[in-house]
Amino acid sequence: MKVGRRRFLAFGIGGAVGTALTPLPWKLMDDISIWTQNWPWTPVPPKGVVSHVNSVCTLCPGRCGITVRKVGDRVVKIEGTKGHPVNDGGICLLGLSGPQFLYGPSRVRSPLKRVGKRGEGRWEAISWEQAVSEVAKRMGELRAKAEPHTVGCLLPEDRGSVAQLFARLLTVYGSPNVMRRPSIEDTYEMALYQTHGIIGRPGFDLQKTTFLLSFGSGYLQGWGSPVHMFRAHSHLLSNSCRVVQVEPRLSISAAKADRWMAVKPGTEAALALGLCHVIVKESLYDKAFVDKHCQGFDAWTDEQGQKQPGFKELVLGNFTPATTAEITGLKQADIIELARNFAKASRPLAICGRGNGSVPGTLGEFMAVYALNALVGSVGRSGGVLALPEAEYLQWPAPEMDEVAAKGMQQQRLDGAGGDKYPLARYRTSYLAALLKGGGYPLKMLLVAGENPVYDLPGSTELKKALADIPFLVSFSSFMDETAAMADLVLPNHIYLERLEDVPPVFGLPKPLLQLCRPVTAPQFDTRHTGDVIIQIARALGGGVAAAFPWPDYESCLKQVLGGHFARLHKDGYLEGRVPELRFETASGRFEFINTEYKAKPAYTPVIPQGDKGVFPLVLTGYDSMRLAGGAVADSPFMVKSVDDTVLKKGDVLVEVNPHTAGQQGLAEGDAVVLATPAGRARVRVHLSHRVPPGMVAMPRGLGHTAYDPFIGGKGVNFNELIAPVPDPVSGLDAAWGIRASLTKV
Amino acid sequence: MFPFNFEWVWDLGHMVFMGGLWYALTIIGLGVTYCVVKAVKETSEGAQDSHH
Amino acid sequence: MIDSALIPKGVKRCPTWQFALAVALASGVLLWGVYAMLLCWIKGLNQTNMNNAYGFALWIWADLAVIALGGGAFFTGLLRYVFGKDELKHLINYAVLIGFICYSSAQLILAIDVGQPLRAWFIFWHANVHSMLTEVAFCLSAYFGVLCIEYLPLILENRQIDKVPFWHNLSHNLHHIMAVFAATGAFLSFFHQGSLGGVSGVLFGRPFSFREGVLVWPWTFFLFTWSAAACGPCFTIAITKMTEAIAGKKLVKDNVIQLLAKIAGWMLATYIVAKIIDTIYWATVTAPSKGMNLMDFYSNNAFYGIWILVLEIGICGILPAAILITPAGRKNPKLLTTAAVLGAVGVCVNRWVMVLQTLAVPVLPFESWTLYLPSWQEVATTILPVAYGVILVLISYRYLPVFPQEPELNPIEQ
Amino acid sequence: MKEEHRQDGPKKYGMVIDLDKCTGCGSCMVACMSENNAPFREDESDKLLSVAWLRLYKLTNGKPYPDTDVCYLPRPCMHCEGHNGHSPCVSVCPATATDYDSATGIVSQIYTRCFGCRYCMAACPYHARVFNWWDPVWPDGMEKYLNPDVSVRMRGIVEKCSFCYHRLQRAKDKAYAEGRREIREDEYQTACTQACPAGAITFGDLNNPKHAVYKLRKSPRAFRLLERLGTNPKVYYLSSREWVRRAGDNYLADEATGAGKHMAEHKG
Repeated sequence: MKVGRRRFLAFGIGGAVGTALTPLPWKLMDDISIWTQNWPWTPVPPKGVVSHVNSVCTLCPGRCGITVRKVGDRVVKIEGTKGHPVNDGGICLLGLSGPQFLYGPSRVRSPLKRVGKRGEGRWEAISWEQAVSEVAKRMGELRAKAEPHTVGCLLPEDRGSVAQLFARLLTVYGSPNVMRRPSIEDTYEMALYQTHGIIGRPGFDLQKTTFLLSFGSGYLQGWGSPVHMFRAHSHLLSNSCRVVQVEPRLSISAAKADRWMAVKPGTEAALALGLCHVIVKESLYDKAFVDKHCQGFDAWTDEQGQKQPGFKELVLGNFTPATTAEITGLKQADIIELARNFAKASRPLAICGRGNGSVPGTLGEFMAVYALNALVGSVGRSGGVLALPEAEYLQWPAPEMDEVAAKGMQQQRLDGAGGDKYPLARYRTSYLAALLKGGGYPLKMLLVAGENPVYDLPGSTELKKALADIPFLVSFSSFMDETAAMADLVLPNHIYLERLEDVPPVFGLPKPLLQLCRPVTAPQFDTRHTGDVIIQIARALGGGVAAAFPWPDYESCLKQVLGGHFARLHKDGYLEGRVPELRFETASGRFEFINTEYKAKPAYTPVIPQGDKGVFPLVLTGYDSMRLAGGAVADSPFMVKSVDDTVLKKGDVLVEVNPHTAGQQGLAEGDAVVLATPAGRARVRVHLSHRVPPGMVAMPRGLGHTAYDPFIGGKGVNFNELIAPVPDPVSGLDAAWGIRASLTKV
Repeated sequence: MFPFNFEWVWDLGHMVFMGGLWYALTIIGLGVTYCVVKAVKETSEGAQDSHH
Repeated sequence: MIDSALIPKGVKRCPTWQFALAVALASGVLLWGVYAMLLCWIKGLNQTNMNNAYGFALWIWADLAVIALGGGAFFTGLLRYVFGKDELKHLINYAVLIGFICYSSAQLILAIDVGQPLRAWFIFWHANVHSMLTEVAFCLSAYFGVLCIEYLPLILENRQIDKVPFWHNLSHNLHHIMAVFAATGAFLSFFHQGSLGGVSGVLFGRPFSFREGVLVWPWTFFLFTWSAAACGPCFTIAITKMTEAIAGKKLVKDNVIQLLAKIAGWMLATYIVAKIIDTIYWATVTAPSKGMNLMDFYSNNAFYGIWILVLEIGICGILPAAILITPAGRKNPKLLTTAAVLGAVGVCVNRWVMVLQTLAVPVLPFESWTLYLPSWQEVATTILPVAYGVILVLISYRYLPVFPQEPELNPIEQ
Repeated sequence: MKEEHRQDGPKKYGMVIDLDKCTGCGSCMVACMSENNAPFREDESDKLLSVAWLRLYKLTNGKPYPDTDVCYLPRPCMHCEGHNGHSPCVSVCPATATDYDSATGIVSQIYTRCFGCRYCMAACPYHARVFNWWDPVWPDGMEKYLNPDVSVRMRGIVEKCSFCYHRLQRAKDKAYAEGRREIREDEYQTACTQACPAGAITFGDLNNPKHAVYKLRKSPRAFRLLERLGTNPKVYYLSSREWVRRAGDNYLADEATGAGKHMAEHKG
């Protein structure tokens, strides 16, 4: 027994020593370490031929030129195109995220038909033929019932061939209800028309400006064409130009400015008029320009023979430095100093439209800023604000409406834009939630393309409820976004990296710029160009509708309507127009401080945030950050990863609260609270910050997605759930800069 | 740790550090070898009891 | 008892069932630790609460602490074999065993701590001789070999093993030249204990732990060696006293303990003087040259308040040193044990601040303090070696003549 | 230091970041992640667990509203030169997995050599080094966009900004193929430099008087982070705001901003 055990022990030890002396353990050790260096579950990106393809990024309205780096047929990186008129090599984080969108888990991989309850997320993959015929069948039925106007269409913009194909479809079908994503462009278009009589948009000649005065515009937070604005800001800095930001919160635009004027929220227009007061009173204005090109500076007599007060009277009477200081909370001396510096600068420029421009704002404010520019002669001058007439670059054959269509088109628009109450407005999409519930007539079908209203429009909680009642909701989204998740049919579009499409001129640039988005890779999934789908739907509808769409496919349609532009666009990628000449098409043929026809004028119209002060002692306002995409395109995983831990912590969004206010409310850093507004309530956390004034709660836009994938969704709260639109009495557009709110510790 | 590793440089650091290390290892190795060899020898000579 | 053939002659041991129960209890804790260890290996270090600010945390502290505490082995060996303090032969076995447990534990913890344990041997193969950690790795491994050699004769003295002529002879031979091993061990220990101090002392990006020094060695190098030599024996005494308390009998004669306590006391006293000088120089010269005040390192949170410095230097430094160097103090059994425990705690606190507080203090002015609490997996894997140590002590005490004076102090009545 | 530049002399690649221009938009971070195959997880809000080579810090002047000011500061790896290439992290790495290249001034990291001891992370006062606490996992199909020029890092190792070293390799290969010994300034630019929409980042050879960084770093607005520690970083920052420059280093109450600036500069 003992011998056996001892022998066994000896054998064991001997064996171990013997093995250790062979190369086996050493070889094994080496092999194992090599294995750890090449773990099979750690991907090894395949090599391949490197190529670069130029195109345009259409993820946001900025439209940067992009150079896509490919390895084999894989898209590996997106870079800004050097020398491109928008971004000259720069690119933002949304643009950089393209590959994550292209291959992302939230892509809709084929046409889907809802099989579960609405929003439940149960789908059946269907063929494109079935998808098209289902839409056509529904539309056909409504048309047969002579209700074509109950079909609505919601788009990110109304320029460009796909938007105009939709508009064309609805025109020949018989619905006036084409809607566009609300933005400051709505108000800018209106203000341009009122002051210049021109249908179009302004351009800002920032490269030649010497003094930029921004009334709350987040020029470094996505306002205008974001990367273009970044370039412009750096250019201003390099040339020792001054930048002044007027804003209640210390946004990054305010922080980067030479001077931050911390006004009371919503009083920017009063400051603009107060500055006009000083400039007029001290005769610092450009007399030559005002005399030669302006109308309505002095009192005048209108066509009816009525005596009308001039702009001069308007500002001298109401906006003394003392009054302005009272309204805005600024010091009189600062107001006077700013006015003088602005007027004395060689090429000053004032811009407005808050944040990244998603809320249209008041017409009075925009006209006040226009007036300020006009006073210093910065209208239509290099370094100033330019008027870019609508570029009619697409030549469409005139559509023929049949009787049903003509009748449908005569219906009042559901949003009331252009009607008796709001004659100046073209779109009032911000009110979609209310309109769907209590508009003139029920909407029976809604086509949503390139837009995500359930997330993106104010009052999204209400809107979600209202959309649930629409009998047929069709989404053309490439991604399973919040709206697509509620749809009856999802007809996924190619994403921008997979499709050919014209890119209409970019807002804010001093020259019109037409671009062509070109496919850089083959479609990854069974998606289809929305342009093709529209044509196919029209053809399936037959009759007069089909006749308006004579093209076999979208590409031939695009080639035809672009005409001669196509070849040049195809070759160069973009076409730059000329800087427009100074020209006014108003009744007076001059720049009108006060519109002679509509009497629209520069004004400070206080926009009172919704809610009872007693119940909601604080005011909630949204802010924009480049790291979060607030629009129809969601954030990418990389963008969410880049968000500060003072903005997003685990699943909670942090709202900025002034330490003074937090002290009063007994709140400390990181406290979980319920943020309640008249529009909704949500759980958030508190971040103490001196960037906001006492009494204000600031919350980032762009979080709180409920759809998409776990990398993007389920993080924080959607600001739009807590806000509601407040109409500007003149324009009818949404002018809400905030909403009353309360914080309750949980 | 060996001169044939590619990080190896014949500099002062390596000479002092590795010199010290290999010196210590050698002493330990020789000591153990000495004890084992001696024990084997003694065992084969049957000298177990001589120690006590 | 079924294992009575294995129990050394002339000593009394508890019944087998008691022994088995104790081993089983410790094994339960051990298994918990092993489970946590496997989680760390299989799922990765996301199982811990470490992060990019705390690349070093509980484990590295535990490493530094056990190696300092295990310093009793090399220092006692040095005193016994090289400086000829012969009385210490009655304690050396236990000192070696404690050292063996500490060092094997340190290596196990390191194997869990590194992100790629399967290629951890690169530290040897691709050694960077300028890194303090390389020096630690080499000397620590080599010294662990020495500890094995020192522990081996004790195993061979087991009643049954000793019957085999070869083992008997080998044991005898090893004893015979043990001075050579002890001297080599002391040499290696000097360097790796020092290098562990160097690990934080060389971090010139971390003003809390950075120290000037001589040649390539920062002052912490010498302070760590010295403190290990001072506090290691304290730990040996403390554990011996604990063992005696649990065994319910005296195992080592007082004169042996007193000698070691006296030496440890003087080591601790001289160490603490050096440490105070180092602290004053650091607080008034080194840190201000980097733009930092002493209180920048000790404010902002209660966890790393100035109390920790008072604890380390005052309560766990000056106080035990004062007790141990005064004959009246160390002759009082309660005070002696208290001093030994305080000394051991002091070195642990020192290692804690040098690892954890180094990383907690913000260096970039716009960063803030980062605090850390270990995850249960970290705690379990840190307790694992304690359970393993308990088991090894239980087995060794039962079957090996760890305490040569035990039969004499506790004669068995026939 | 000699002013004239030898064409074949050692390069010292470095970066100048203009904080007056930097808007903290985060494009540099995402450009870096996209270029360098950074993984991402569902929750990335714990910045101390996040694998990001470039981190954006938000600095504030600490004053109450409306005197508050904020400034963002992008922090890539500083590629410290220390004293003669003795950067804080390189000398501590036990396995020679990180190295200071005296020909380029770039601190490299060999992922397959690193065994994850994290000593370098403890050594770096800038927190420029990050550990892979998790296995990198991409949602199905998303691994298609990975860049083959940069290897994907496995779990359990430390990584950091490489100054897009692979781009230097690519530029060198191209120059070699075209029979040139030197690469042009614009041929080697990091991904963050290239992407920055504000043009706030300038990259080039700090030794070469023809490169933009050479002049910029001598600006009176220039400062470096923690110069007083002797890390001798190769990333310079520009700011016209004194409080920002002061936030770049630790100062005793009575010391002027910039104390010790020259000490660190000329040591090496």
